[in-house]
Order: sequence, then structure tokens, then C-alpha cells
Amino acid sequence: MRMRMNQAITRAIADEMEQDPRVVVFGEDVAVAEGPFKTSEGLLTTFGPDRVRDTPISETGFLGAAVGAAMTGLRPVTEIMFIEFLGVAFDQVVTEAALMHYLSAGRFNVPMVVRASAGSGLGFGCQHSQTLERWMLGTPGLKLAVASGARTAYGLTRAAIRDNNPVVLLEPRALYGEREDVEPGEASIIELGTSESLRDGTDVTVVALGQTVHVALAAEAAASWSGEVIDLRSLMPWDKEAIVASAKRTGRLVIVEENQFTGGWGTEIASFVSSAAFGDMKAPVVRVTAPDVPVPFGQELEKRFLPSPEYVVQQVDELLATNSAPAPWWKEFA
Amino acid sequence: MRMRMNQAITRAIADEMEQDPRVVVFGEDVAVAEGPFKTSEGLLTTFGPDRVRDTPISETGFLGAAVGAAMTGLRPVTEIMFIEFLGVAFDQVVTEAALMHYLSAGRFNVPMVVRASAGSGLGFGCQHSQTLERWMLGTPGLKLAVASGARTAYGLTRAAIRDNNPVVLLEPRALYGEREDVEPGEASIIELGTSESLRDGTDVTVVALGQTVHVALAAEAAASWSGEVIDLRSLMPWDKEAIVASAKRTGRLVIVEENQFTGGWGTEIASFVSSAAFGDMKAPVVRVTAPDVPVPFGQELEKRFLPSPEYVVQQVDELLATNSAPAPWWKEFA
Amino acid sequence: MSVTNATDENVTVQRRLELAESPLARLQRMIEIRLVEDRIQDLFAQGLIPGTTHTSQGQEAVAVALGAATRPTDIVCCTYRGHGVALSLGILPESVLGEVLGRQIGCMGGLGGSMHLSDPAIGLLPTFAIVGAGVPVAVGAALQFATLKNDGVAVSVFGDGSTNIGGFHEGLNLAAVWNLPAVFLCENNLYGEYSPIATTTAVTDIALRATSYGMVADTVDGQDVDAMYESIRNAVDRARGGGGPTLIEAKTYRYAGHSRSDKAPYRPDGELDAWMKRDPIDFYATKLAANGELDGRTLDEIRDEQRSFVDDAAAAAVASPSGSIAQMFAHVLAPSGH
Amino acid sequence: MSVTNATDENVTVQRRLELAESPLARLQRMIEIRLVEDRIQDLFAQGLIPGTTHTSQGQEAVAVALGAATRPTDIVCCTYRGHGVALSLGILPESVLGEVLGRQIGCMGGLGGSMHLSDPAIGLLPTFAIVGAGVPVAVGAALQFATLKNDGVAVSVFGDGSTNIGGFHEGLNLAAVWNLPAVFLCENNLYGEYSPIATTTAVTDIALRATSYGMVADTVDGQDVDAMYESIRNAVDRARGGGGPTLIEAKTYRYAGHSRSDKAPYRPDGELDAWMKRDPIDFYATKLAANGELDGRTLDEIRDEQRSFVDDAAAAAVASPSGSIAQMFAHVLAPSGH
Ligand SMILES: Cc1ncc(C[n+]2csc(CCOP(=O)(O)OP(=O)(O)O)c2C)c(N)n1
Ligand SMILES: Cc1ncc(C[n+]2csc(CCOP(=O)(O)OP(=O)(O)O)c2C)c(N)n1
Ligand SMILES: [Mg+2]
Ligand SMILES: [Mg+2]
Repeated sequence: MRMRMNQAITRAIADEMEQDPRVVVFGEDVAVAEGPFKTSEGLLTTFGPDRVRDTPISETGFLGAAVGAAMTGLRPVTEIMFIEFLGVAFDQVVTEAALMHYLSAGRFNVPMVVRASAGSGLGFGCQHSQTLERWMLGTPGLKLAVASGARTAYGLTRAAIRDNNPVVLLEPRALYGEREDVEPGEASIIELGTSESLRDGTDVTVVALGQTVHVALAAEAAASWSGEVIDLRSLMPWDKEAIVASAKRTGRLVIVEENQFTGGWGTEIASFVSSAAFGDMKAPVVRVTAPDVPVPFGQELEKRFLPSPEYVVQQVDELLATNSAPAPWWKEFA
Repeated sequence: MRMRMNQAITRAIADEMEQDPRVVVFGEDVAVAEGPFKTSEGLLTTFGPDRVRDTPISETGFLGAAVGAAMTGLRPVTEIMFIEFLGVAFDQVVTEAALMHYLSAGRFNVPMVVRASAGSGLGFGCQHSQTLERWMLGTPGLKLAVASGARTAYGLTRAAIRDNNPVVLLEPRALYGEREDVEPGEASIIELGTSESLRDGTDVTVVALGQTVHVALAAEAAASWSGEVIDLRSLMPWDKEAIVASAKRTGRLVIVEENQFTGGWGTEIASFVSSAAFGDMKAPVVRVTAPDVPVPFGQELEKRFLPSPEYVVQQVDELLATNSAPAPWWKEFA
Repeated sequence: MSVTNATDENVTVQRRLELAESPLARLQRMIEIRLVEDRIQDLFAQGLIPGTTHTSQGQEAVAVALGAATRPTDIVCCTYRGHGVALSLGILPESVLGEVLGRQIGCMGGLGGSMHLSDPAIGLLPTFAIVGAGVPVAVGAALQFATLKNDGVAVSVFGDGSTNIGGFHEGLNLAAVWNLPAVFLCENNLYGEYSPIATTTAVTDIALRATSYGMVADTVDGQDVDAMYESIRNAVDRARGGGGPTLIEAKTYRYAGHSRSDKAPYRPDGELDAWMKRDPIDFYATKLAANGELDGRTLDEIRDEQRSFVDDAAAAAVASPSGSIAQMFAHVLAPSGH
Repeated sequence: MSVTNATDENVTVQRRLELAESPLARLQRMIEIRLVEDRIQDLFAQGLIPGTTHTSQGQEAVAVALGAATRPTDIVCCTYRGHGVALSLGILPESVLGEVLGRQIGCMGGLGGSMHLSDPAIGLLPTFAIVGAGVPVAVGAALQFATLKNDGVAVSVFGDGSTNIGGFHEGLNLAAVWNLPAVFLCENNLYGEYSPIATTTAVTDIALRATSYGMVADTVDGQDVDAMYESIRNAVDRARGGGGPTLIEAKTYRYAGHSRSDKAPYRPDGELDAWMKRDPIDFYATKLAANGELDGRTLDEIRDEQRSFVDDAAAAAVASPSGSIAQMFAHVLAPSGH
């Protein structure tokens, strides 16, 4: 069935709410207004005001409430409108939610989901356009996944709601309106921690996440080389086996990231694979990322921020030609 | 002059306050009580209640106040008692302080310092024992440095106070009482972004940070191999040139980290160096870290968390013997 | 008036000072704000503006009273709904329109956008896009004034919905404990995004929250620029005199939706009309006319002057080039050292 | 009484229920808490306890009244200063002492430590080491009770200094807006760490802050266990009955410093003595004796009973092994799926 990513998310939540009365939804303007990005259309009407609630502008308040509700019997699905807003409530996710299972010697679970829109491309400026996986990556007790479209959003959302741990789910804001085929149902649930190979290829392994999955696919389609394009889908845990195996097979790994170069999620992948596949790599791992600058406002500049398919093609071409790491486009400016 | 790390920090702040009336200090119990870790002894008496202030338990309030004070003419030195507490005020550092220079097209500076105690070893439990460099690493507009003892604490603190950007300075809590020789004065100021080579060596480059600098030095001293031990000192920016040059020279890089394996600061170094020195590496980069678990309470277990000199020796021995990455001690448990 | 170079400090400062001196200037500025906000909506309709924007039609009296009651040397921390405040403090329309359009003429070169307006010359810190973040930052500016012993005042402008976030609570307590020269100006426009205040806020009279901080509070008709001026002026004078902070609640209303895409279906029928009957511009124009303070001109003449002023500004903004790639890298870090 | 296996739920629940039934049990529990806290200080002196600890001597009446006025099926979110509350809710002394010592007999196997005590059997969530963090978490537990329509109540226990942090403000507003079955119990012991309340808090009567949330407030003598019981019981009954949340301010005092290393030099001379003259244990013992409710025993006899109970518990705790390496990895993530 064709649906937009925001519809797929709504459907995934609704499907879980149908099956499990403990699943509740709250966040800013998610109930009456059905979500700033229309990711909860119809939920209030269908499930009523006890299970679908608008909150004050109190991220610490309602994320803390999610922790308490999750520990005592509900399965809250909360929404952080823009992932940057997690900055005012960070403690509740990385220090409270993530550690309560451990701190109760396993006697309390914290089955909560923090959904957040993320990423650049819509002209929201530097405080509303980042992906920020790096904020969460490495936090013991937390899971982290990123949707790349309607289909993965559906599968990951249902898996996140069913998980007994706190899960942060990032949704590329620029993709909410994009349509894909989705088959609602159990079979479409995506196990957290698994990646998906979207293209077979022999010359290079291209790992992407969220919005960059489409950049990588477009690049592969346009390029002269043949790449295995993998949608990582989950960062905590991430699919080490599949990525290392592919890198060993092709001997080359290119990671396409929406974030800045320093400290981006790709450093985790590059660091691990460089060691795990050391003997099998024909060339250095290449991270294709944005420069180390805030996301600029203004259409042209913001477009420059996110790696383009053309840029990915150029970087991989150079990698294949030289078997050494190409310089990024911004070298002259940094 | 012999002094403890907390005395060196106090002295560094006092020296800057002497020279620059715009430098002010505030945080929880830093004034009358002279700091929970005695890092501001005598400051209130010397500089008075206008420049040295106790705050309410309001990290968002006083870090936000530091941003506003810094933008309008003061140079605040603030204290976050345990780095985890930044979680309740994260937005003010990574989204406000770090972006205000950019968001004013360079017309406002934000010369503020956020000092925070960090790390394990004192039995404070899992919410008071992490280093958490990963929270800040990669944030455009922010600088990040880590002291490894009294001497570097003095030099980095003065540099941080003089910097025109927001700087987060991590102080290993376990080292506050440790003594080192410090020569107070301009000459001892350490430029942010520079590393320091503490031992020459030919077999391997060992990069450490904060508390692990002493682990690395102890390991090198006890080991049969000869390693160049480098105190990284700064993470944003970090000394790419020196680390890459040393790794190329020795052909092997071992990074000793206090944090968990996933997403630790070493992934940034390992990822960069693996690519930059690809052709010159004799062996995969090895990250010697803690396991992916919360910092446990209880002396024996907490000791197991931080890599020990013996463990570093064993890992490097194996690396040199096999030229491939050794398995971590916790493999059987993970 | 012709369009002036946005980089000329004297002009912005001059525009600010006019408000303190002349009632007519306040009326003109309110009209200017209304026209600029309307123009922004037009430019959106034409697809010239990326992202989102938050306009302030209906709240002009609060913005202009703030500009009139404070000095260019004072500090203001405002929110993303800050076009009106920016214009009132003195920033030129082409700098606001240019920024919203992402053009180099914009007050931060076009790299910030609608939510981030700033000009050190008149004390406006980059407007805050994170709800509540500006409140403690204003407290810090007040701390600087108190510490350096000059008589500046810091004003934090925020909405009703923002009073439910921690930063508001921490900021007000800190300002009270330290008795700082700060003014907390709440624009209570009855909604936080799409939510009516009563659904999110335990007390709908924000002034009540001053009790938690032992702080002086004042509740004002936000549609009456003279009443707003009185209230802000008293609070600012108290702060300058060492009397400590004040919480002001301006009862006001935003005519447009929360942001560009919002048609505001959540508003009860007639609510908007009722508020428009008390339009701050008409209200003040009538008053000035009655007192013969329109300088011999009719309201229409004044509107036309402002319209051509804003037309010229919009033309200059649209004509200005977009931000350059070099700008992307220009101001990430400040030069180090003192 | 002999030491009982900490894993036996019935015992902890039974200990909880005793408090509701018998005044003597309340006195005994207050004495137990005092002795356990004193014992913790001894064990520190002996170097057996790593890190830090926050004891609650002087605040026993608040803790015991809380245990007496609530049910094991209710939820309590407390702070790092939670030994007394944990014991009052029913956790055995060996579980508390064992946790503080980092031993497997501890209520979380020795991997949490002094700041993190928990037992689902009596509704105690892991005590919170981050100031203010537990307040919204308690609101969430209350939300669960309201959503699943059972008659549970969630209680948040926190100190005076915690009322200056954002989580307090956001939590109380949220509970009020949603009219949840929550009780906010502030232990105002006049200090936040080393800072006297007036230096950090704009109003020193915390109950005043209920105004910001249109919330019922009650100020109580925290040294009088009966008064505390009355107040908490009323708030809990109101919450159960759908009457919404309450803010209770208990005026109390901690005899020891903030944490182990603190000698509390910041306290004015005589303050401690004045409070000790109103010691909650002596106060209540005298009262019960006067009413002949000591069950024929003398206070000394009762103290001795409790002392031997705590001695046995301490012995068991010290005898228990430290946490194992396997435990480090055991509970990082919960098994997935429903
Ligand atoms: C921390 C945070 N949460 C949520 C948002 C999204 N948001 C932007 S404006 C707004 C409503 C603010 O309402 P109010 O404070 O009344 O100001 P108004 O827009 O009415 O002027 C919200 C929820 C944000 N920017 N920051
Ligand atoms: C967010 C945060 N900031 C600071 C601390 C350090 N800290 C621990 S207890 C405490 C004092 C709390 O005072 P109060 O709320 O009155 O509780 P009391 O200790 O008096 O029972 C502080 C500042 C912390 N744990 N968390
Ligand atoms: Mg509003
Ligand atoms: Mg206290």
C-alpha cells in the first residue's frame, strides 16, 4: 500500500495501540492537532484522550513522565518535535531511562519510545536541522534507530514500541511527505540492530543512514562502479556482522553521513571496520559527510551541507582510481 | 612548585582573575564552600562576592546565565559538579553557547568555560562516574579539553579562560588530590588543540586522555615494547598532525580510553588515523576501552571498568605478536 | 524615508531613540511591523522564503513599547517570534526581510533565517529558537550589568507556553536570588503553538507565577502601547535603581497562526474578530488623532509612508544575493585569545 | 527479630503494612532508620564504604509517615537521601546496608550503591541521584495509574534545593494540568548541599510555589510523625479520589552533613542543638509513653531490640560477597519483545 512516511508512522503506532492497551502517545500537539508533522492523524479520535495526550512545552516533564509510566506498566510513545529539543531534557533519556533497568538489577523495564524528527533540507536553520545521532551513540541501556522512508519507519516504529528498552527513533523530516510501498502487518516489523542491503555490488560497500540512503542509492545508480548499498537502519545496536562481511567482500567502505565530519556516527563504523577488516581492505574507509559547520539557512547553502549523489560519485570514483582517501569538497575552506 | 590538581585549577583561575576583571566564577557551592572538590579555595576571599558566586541547583539557569554574561562582556568560569549533570542543561552548551557566535555572524563572542569533574574510580556509581566526551564531541562552535593532572589542568584552564569560544574542560575527579610540579605563569599555558608526547617509542603509538594518560605511562614503563605515549589533552580541536605523524612512524596506534567501547572518543581518532595513515599501518588501530556497561559501584568491579596498565600491556603485547586486533577482556561476557 | 545601509549603526540606534521621544514614531513603527509581517506572508506565498516563520501581527504594541521604554545599551533576549521586536529595537526592515529570505543584506548575512535576528548595536542577542532558552541568557546579561556596575537592564521576552519549561523557572529564581536588573516580559497570546493555554498551563494568568520567586508582577493590556510603555518603563526603572527583577504579563493575541502553515483551526469562532476590534494600531491611531498628535497627517497618509518604506526595503532585500559558501565557514569559531 | 532473606517479598510488604497499623511500629522504624544511618557512618569511618553517602538522621518522621500513609502498591520516587524512605517502605536493613557496601545482599546486588535503592515489591523506583529527575518520573507513574484506572498514587520525595531545578517546575505543572494522582513531598531541611536555602531560593517557604500550579499545598512540622501522617494521608486520599495533586512542605532538618565528608561548618551555632531538642524519635516516644502505647516496654528496651536487629543486618551485609563481574553485564538491556 502506498503511503507517506508520516502516514506509515501513524499506522505503525495505531497497529501497536490496537494490539496493546498499554501503548500511549504523548507530546506537544500530537493529539488535537494530530502532530506538527501529521504523524498521529486520527489517533486521538480512535484511541481517546486517555491514551493520546497533548503536553505542555516541558520536554523534561513529559520525557520524565514517560520514564515513570514505562516503569510502572505503560508503553509510552513520545514525540520530540525536533531532535535538538532533546537538549533541554537530555538527562531523562541518557541518564534516567537508559539506566533504570540496570539500577533496579533488572527488575524494572523502561519500554518507551522517543520519536524525533531530524535532519536538514527544509530551511529551519542551524538549531532545527541536525541529525545528532552522536548525542545518544554509546549510551549503555539505550537503543537508537533511524528511518529511511515509509517502509523502514513502519517496521522500526513497531519494533521500537515492542522493545522493552528505551528506544530513540529518528525520522528524517524531509521524508515525511515521501511515499513508499508499505505492507502493514507483523511481517513488516524490522528487528532493531539489523541492516538492509539495497543493492548488490562488488567494487565498494556504501553504508548510509536515514536521508543519506537515498543519496547513496542515487549515487550508485548514476555511477560507473558497482556498490553494495546498505541501509544501516539501527545504530544501537548496529549490524557489525553484515557491514564487516560486506567490507571484507568489496575491500572498500564508504560511509555517507548527514552530520558534520567530526564525531559523526560514521566514526563508530569506520573505527570498528577498519580494525575488524584490516587485512582485507584495499583502500582506507572513506566518510562522506557535511563539513564541520552549523547547518546554514538559505536553500543553496543548505543543499551544499548534505552530501549530494554527485559528490558521493566523485568521492568513490577518486577512491577507486587511487585507493587512497579523497579530499572533501570543503578542504579549501576549512 | 608541587601542587594538587585542585590547587592548580584554583591557581589558574586566580591568575586569570588577577589579570582580567571580566573573569567571574559561579556554580554550586564554589564560593563560600570553596568548591565541592576544593577547586576554588580562597577565590571568594580574594575576589569578592560579585565575582565569585554560589548558584541554586539550576544548571540550565546558571549555564544560560554564563552564555548571556559572556556575550555581553564577562568571561564566566562555571562549574558542573559532575559531568552527568550537564544532561539537565545540555541545550545551553551545545545549542546556545556553541552557536551564538555563528548566529550573530561573528558579532557576539561567547568566552565561557564549563569546568566539570569526570570519570570513575571513586565509587560514586553509574550516574556520577562517566567521562562523556562523546556528548560534546563534534559540536560546531565548541572546544573540549581534558586535564591529565595538575600541570595540564593549570595550562588548559588558563587557555580555556582566555579563549573567545565556549570551552568545556573535563577534570578527572580521581586526580584532584594528586600532586605534580607546576610552574605558575604565562609559560605554562597550554594551547588548546595541542597534544604532548610524554615518552618516545618506536613499536607503537599510545594515545591517552585524562586519567588514562597515567595508565598508558605505567603500561609503557612496565612493558617489553617501546611506545610513544601521547597525552591528547584536547579533543576539539585535536592534534591530528601529531597523532597521524606518530602513527605513521610506529605503524601502530593504540588508544586508551576510560569510556565504553561504543561511541567513545577514540572512534574519532581511530577513524581518522586509519584512513590518513592507511598505507603506513602495520596493524589495525586498537582501542583499549571499558566494556559497554554502566560504571559499576563496588571497588573491585569499578576497578575492572577502567583499563589497567596490565591490561594495556597485554593488549599491546598481543598486537605486536599478531599484528591483528586482540579481543577485549570482556568478550566472554558481551 | 529611503532605504538605508543596514550596516550603519547610527541609523538603527536613531530608529530606536525616535520611539522614546515621539508617540507618532511609535504609531509609525507599529504600522511598519504590521506591514513587514504581512509582507513576509506574501513572500512565503510566492515561495521565496525557505522553512518556517512566526509572525506577530496583533502584538505590535508590546514590541514597540519595549523599544520605547529601553535604551540601545540595554540587552534584549527575544524568541523566534521576534520580527516585531527586532524592528522596534531599530533593526531596519531590509535587514529583517533579508534575513528571513536568506540574503546577505540580512542582519546575520542570511545564514540564520527568520528565527535568528540580531544586532549588537541595539542590544538584541540572536533571537532564541529553543523555547525558554533565552530566559536564563537574559539573566546572564543582567548579571554582567550588575557585576560591571553599569546601569543597564536585560529584558527577556517570551510567550505564555514558555512558562512551562524549566529554563523559565530557573531563570526567574536566579534573577530574584541575585536581585538582578532584569525584566521578564511574557507575551500571553493565549496559545502555545496549537494548544490553548488552559490545556497546557495550570494557571492561565502568568503573573501568578511571580509568587514562586517573590517577584513583583504586573498584568497589562498588551494592545495598549501606552499602558505597555508605562509598565515596562516602571520595571526597567526599578531594575536600573537596584530594585530587582519584574515579571510583566502582557495580555495580547496573535492574528496569524503559530507559523506559516498554521491556519489556526483551533481558535473558537469570533475570538479573532473580538481581538481585532481592539487592534493596537487602530486603537493608538484614534487616540493620537484625538489628541492632535498625528502631526497634521491622516492615518492613511502615515500608512502610505510606511508602506513605501517597507516596499523599498523588500525590494532591497529581494535584490540582495544569497549567502556565500565562504560565509558557511566564516564564523564557526571566534579567533582565540583575548 | 532475626535477619530475613532480602529476596522475600512478603517480609518487605509486611514491614510496610505494620506501619499503617501500629504507632509502636512507627516508633520502632524511626529508631531503626536512625541506627542504620549511624551504622553507615561507622562503616564509612572503617573505610568499608566506597564513594559517598547521604544520611537522613533527623528526618525519620517524614520517611516513616510516608510509609504509613501509602500502600505497597503505590509508587515512590525518592532521592539519593533515601535510606530512611527505603527502610520505611519495607526494605530490610541488610538490603540497604548491603547496597551501600556494594554487596550482593544489597537491594540491587551491590552495583548501585548508596544513591540507588529500589524494590518493586513495595513500589520504590531506583532512588534518583540527579536532582529533580525523580519529580517528572513520579508524574509518569501517576499518569499510569490514571490511564489504567486503578487507584494507585505516586509520591515524589525531594529536597528544598531541588525546587530550583526545571524538572520540579515541569513536573508539578504537568501533574496539575492532567489532574493526576500525585503527591509532591518536599523535605525542607533548610540546606541544599552546603548552601542555606535563602541563598539559593527566592522563597524559603516552598509551599508558596504551589501557586504557580494552582495546586493544594500543606506545610507541616516534619518532626511530628503524626502530623506528617495526617498531611500525607489527606493528600494521598485526595489523589486516590481524583482530587488531583498536592504539594506538601515538611519543615525538617538533617543532623549530619550533606554527605559523608561534610562537617557542616556553614550551620549557625546552636541551630543543630535547637533542632535536636525537637528530635522526632524522642518526641514520639514521649507521646506514646504518655498514652501507654509502648506495649509495656521502655524506650531503652525498644532501642535495644532495634539495635540488635540492625546489628544482625549489618553483620549479614558485611558477610555478603561483593558484586560479581557477571553482574556488570547482566542488566544493561532488557530482553526485547513484549
Ligand atoms: C524546547 C522547545 N520545545 C518545543 C519547541 C517548538 N515550539 C516552537 S514555538 C512553540 C510554542 C511557544 O509558545 P509560546 O511560548 O506561547 O510563544 P508564542 O509562539 O505563542 O509566541 C513551540 C512548542 C521549541 N522551539 N523548543
Ligand atoms: C542536577 C544535579 N545538580 C547537582 C547535583 C549535586 N547535588 C546532589 S544533592 C544536592 C543538594 C540537594 O539539596 P536538596 O534538594 O535540598 O536535598 P537534600 O540533600 O537537602 O536532602 C546537590 C546540589 C545533582 N545530584 N544533580
Ligand atoms: Mg503563546
Ligand atoms: Mg535540603
